[in-house]
Amino acid sequence: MDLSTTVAAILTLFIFSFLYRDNPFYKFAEHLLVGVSVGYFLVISIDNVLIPKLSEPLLKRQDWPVLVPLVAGALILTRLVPGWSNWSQVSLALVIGVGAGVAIPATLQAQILTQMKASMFSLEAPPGSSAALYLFERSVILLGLTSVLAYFFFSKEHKGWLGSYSKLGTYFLMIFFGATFGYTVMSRLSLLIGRVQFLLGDWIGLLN
Amino acid sequence: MPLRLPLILVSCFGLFMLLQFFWQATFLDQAYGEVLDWVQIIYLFTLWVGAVHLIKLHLKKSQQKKKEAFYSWVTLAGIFSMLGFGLIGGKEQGSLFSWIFDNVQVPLQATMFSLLAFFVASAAYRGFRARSREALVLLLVAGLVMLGRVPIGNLISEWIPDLANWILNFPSMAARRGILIGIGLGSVATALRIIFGVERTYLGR
Amino acid sequence: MNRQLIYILILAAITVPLFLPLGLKHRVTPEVERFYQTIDVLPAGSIVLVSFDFEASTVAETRPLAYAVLRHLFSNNVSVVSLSTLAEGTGLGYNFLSEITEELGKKYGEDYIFLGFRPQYQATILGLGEGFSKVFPKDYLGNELSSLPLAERVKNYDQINLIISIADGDLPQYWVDYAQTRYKKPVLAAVTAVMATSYYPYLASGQFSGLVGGLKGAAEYEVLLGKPGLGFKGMESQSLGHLMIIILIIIGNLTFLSQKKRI
Amino acid sequence: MGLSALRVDLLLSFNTSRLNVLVALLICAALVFYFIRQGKKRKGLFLRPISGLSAIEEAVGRATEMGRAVLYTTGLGKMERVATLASMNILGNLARKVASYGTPLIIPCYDPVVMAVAQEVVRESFAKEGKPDAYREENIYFVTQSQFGYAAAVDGIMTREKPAANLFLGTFEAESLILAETGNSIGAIQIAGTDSTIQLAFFIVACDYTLIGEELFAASGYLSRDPLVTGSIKAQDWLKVVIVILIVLGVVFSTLNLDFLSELLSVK
Repeated sequence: MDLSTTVAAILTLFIFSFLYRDNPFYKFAEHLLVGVSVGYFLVISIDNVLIPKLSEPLLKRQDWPVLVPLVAGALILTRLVPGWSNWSQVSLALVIGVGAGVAIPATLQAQILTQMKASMFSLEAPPGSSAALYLFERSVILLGLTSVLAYFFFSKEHKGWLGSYSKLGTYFLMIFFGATFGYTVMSRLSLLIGRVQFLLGDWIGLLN
Repeated sequence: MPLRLPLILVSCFGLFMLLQFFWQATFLDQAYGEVLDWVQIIYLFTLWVGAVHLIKLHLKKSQQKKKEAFYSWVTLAGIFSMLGFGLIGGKEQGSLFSWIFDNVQVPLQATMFSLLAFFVASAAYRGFRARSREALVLLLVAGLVMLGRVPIGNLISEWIPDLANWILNFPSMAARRGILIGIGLGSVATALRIIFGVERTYLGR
Repeated sequence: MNRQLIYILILAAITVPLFLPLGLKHRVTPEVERFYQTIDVLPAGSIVLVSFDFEASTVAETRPLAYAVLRHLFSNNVSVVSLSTLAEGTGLGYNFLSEITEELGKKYGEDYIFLGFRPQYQATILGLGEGFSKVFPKDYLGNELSSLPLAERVKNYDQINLIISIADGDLPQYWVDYAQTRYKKPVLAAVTAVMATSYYPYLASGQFSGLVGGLKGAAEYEVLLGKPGLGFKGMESQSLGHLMIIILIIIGNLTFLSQKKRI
Repeated sequence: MGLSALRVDLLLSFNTSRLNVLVALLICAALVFYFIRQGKKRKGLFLRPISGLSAIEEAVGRATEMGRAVLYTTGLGKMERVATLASMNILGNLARKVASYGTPLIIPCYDPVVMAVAQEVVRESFAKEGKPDAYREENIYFVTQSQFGYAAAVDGIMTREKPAANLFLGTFEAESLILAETGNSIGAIQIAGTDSTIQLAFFIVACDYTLIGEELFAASGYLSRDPLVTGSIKAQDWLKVVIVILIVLGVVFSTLNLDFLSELLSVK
């Protein structure tokens, strides 16, 4: 029950007060959070990124190429000046261009080609595993993958065989969203368990 | 400032980074490393612009006479006290900066998201309906996975955790692989449109 | 039932079991087993890159995951080079590292170093491939990298045996997309439960060598480490919480069906 | 080997192990730019009607019959997010129906920039329907930038105005639960569309109809006829067909344990 945990506990209760209804305590806690997080980000980004990457190379070691990103960064700040903001598009273009350039091969290889390769398995069961189960599992993967791709197919009406095949895709999607629903509930409850453990354990000390 | 300049820059840098994946050459590596460094620093400035926008917003609101002004003072106090303590007092263990982070920021952030457990519970009763066959399948799988993933499921019967595990590793994985490939194709198409100057929405019409 | 009554129900379902631990036993799933084995087979003295890719909002899940992974690495005498791609993850990662290394008596600079925060994950992940000291001239506390013996042994990914992403979002996928495709390093993912289902295709294709999901995954990992911890303690509340949600959905749907018949 | 002859000894060295990615890239680029050009020439390509859009039309019709409002929100997304842009296209089309039927349209906004764009889109649609004076700017307003504050505020609007139809199209996070739950309690028809996997799992069971991920973008392309969007979707459809064929061939060859095809795709 020391000062630090008491401060944290009171702020925790301020946020929980939103469950009754939106009230001044909740608004205070939320605005404090917004402020502290922005202040925290500024300190980390100045102390851990700006100084070692910009000010020290420039001031201490006079390594002039650092001027290029500094100027490009300054152009971004023109967004804060109403009339000048389209100068920032020069620097934004550099970030967006590089982002797109590196994303293409990475996405193609890791998200498309490798996933395709992983689906090109042999239907012959490896020795020692039950052939029927192995074959059933492989066909579930192939059916699930291809029917979901059929669901997201927009060039042809979903009628006839394509209609029923994309309907199968809908059910595979529902299985995935069902699993995600279950895991998301698990995640949300863990967050609340963490707070209750803090309040009852660390603050009041009821839990051993 | 002509629209042409950003478009030329996007194409040049985009193509350079794209081709660098396929052609490895010594002088390319040097330039490649530099460009990555620039992007990191420029991106940092975009995050600062967001922070300064927020500060300007709350400065403006704090001058208004409404009772909302008090809350803007709270936000501004949070920003400048953290900034002051952090840059002056340092950020090691035991500093005032790390005390506020551990005892104000983390508990508030964690509690804010723990509210979701309450919202899920109330939505479970008042919102989630098996209004169609698809929604019924979703809820059944969700229930099975929720039971299968906790020890109680194991007590009820042996096959619940096994079935939950099987669903995660086969049908759910297959559907997610289909979604991944779909999203992958979409992002490659968008990136191609950006590099070849066909896509301009990010510059604003 | 109005909202506030339901809130009290779920709060009770989570709080009661905290006072009567039922000591339910856990079965370890294969994906956690593979995560554990990938670390266990590492020879002592190998170097692992650990990235804290989460925000403070999910600390209730990421703390147990980080504790379990770091305890396992350090008790196997594996050296850890760590960083964070998100601002809040930096402070939390620094705290977790300090607590675990103090508990196991590990020395900063030799057994582990913490490089700190870098924004823009593409530039960070690809930049590390060109050179760690280029992306991080200094570490989180401002020490020159050249003054740290462990940092001297790491130039780029070639000296790294394994990449572990502890995350509450998409970062594990980006470590595969950008680090694995170019530099062929194995990647392990310890993620919040919300993200777990989205990563099974990466596990099935072998891009992830292991996957630990949520508080449940942390509890299983603690069973393998033979040392019950934060994950283990929450499991009874998790069980009763899940039952309560399922009951609420069933009752909700029964009233929904009965109303439909009456109209 | 032919490729080594190609290598320029001076500086550049093509990394032959990445040839497979280059070939995949060329195929993608060829299809994307071919269909975009087709789209520009023939003013829009055929895209199947998206069933979500007919659900939206039906919802607006029902709101008109009951003489109650339609509530529309694009969620928390900034203006440059793809999901927000797609939502604006759908809003433009919806606003024309609302203008012709004379149904009130309420749009509480989370982001001031998004609010300005929404006002512009709706004003334009009302003008196109020949009803510029029926446009009510006061119904499209900025609420707050606090996630749960926004959800609480929109709940208040729902319980006060009792809209007959709620449309959640754009970027949503955890607050989507509160919105969908309150919408249910006032008996409104609810249609959602987002690209966030987690919220989709909740929307599907909390709303009457849900546009899943790519469907939201296809719906916006279907309505706007924009050659960039429709061209890309057609190209992606063709690529999906190629991928399915390659996978089936790969399985056949692997079963006959000839794995030259799957080797082609490997990361070396």
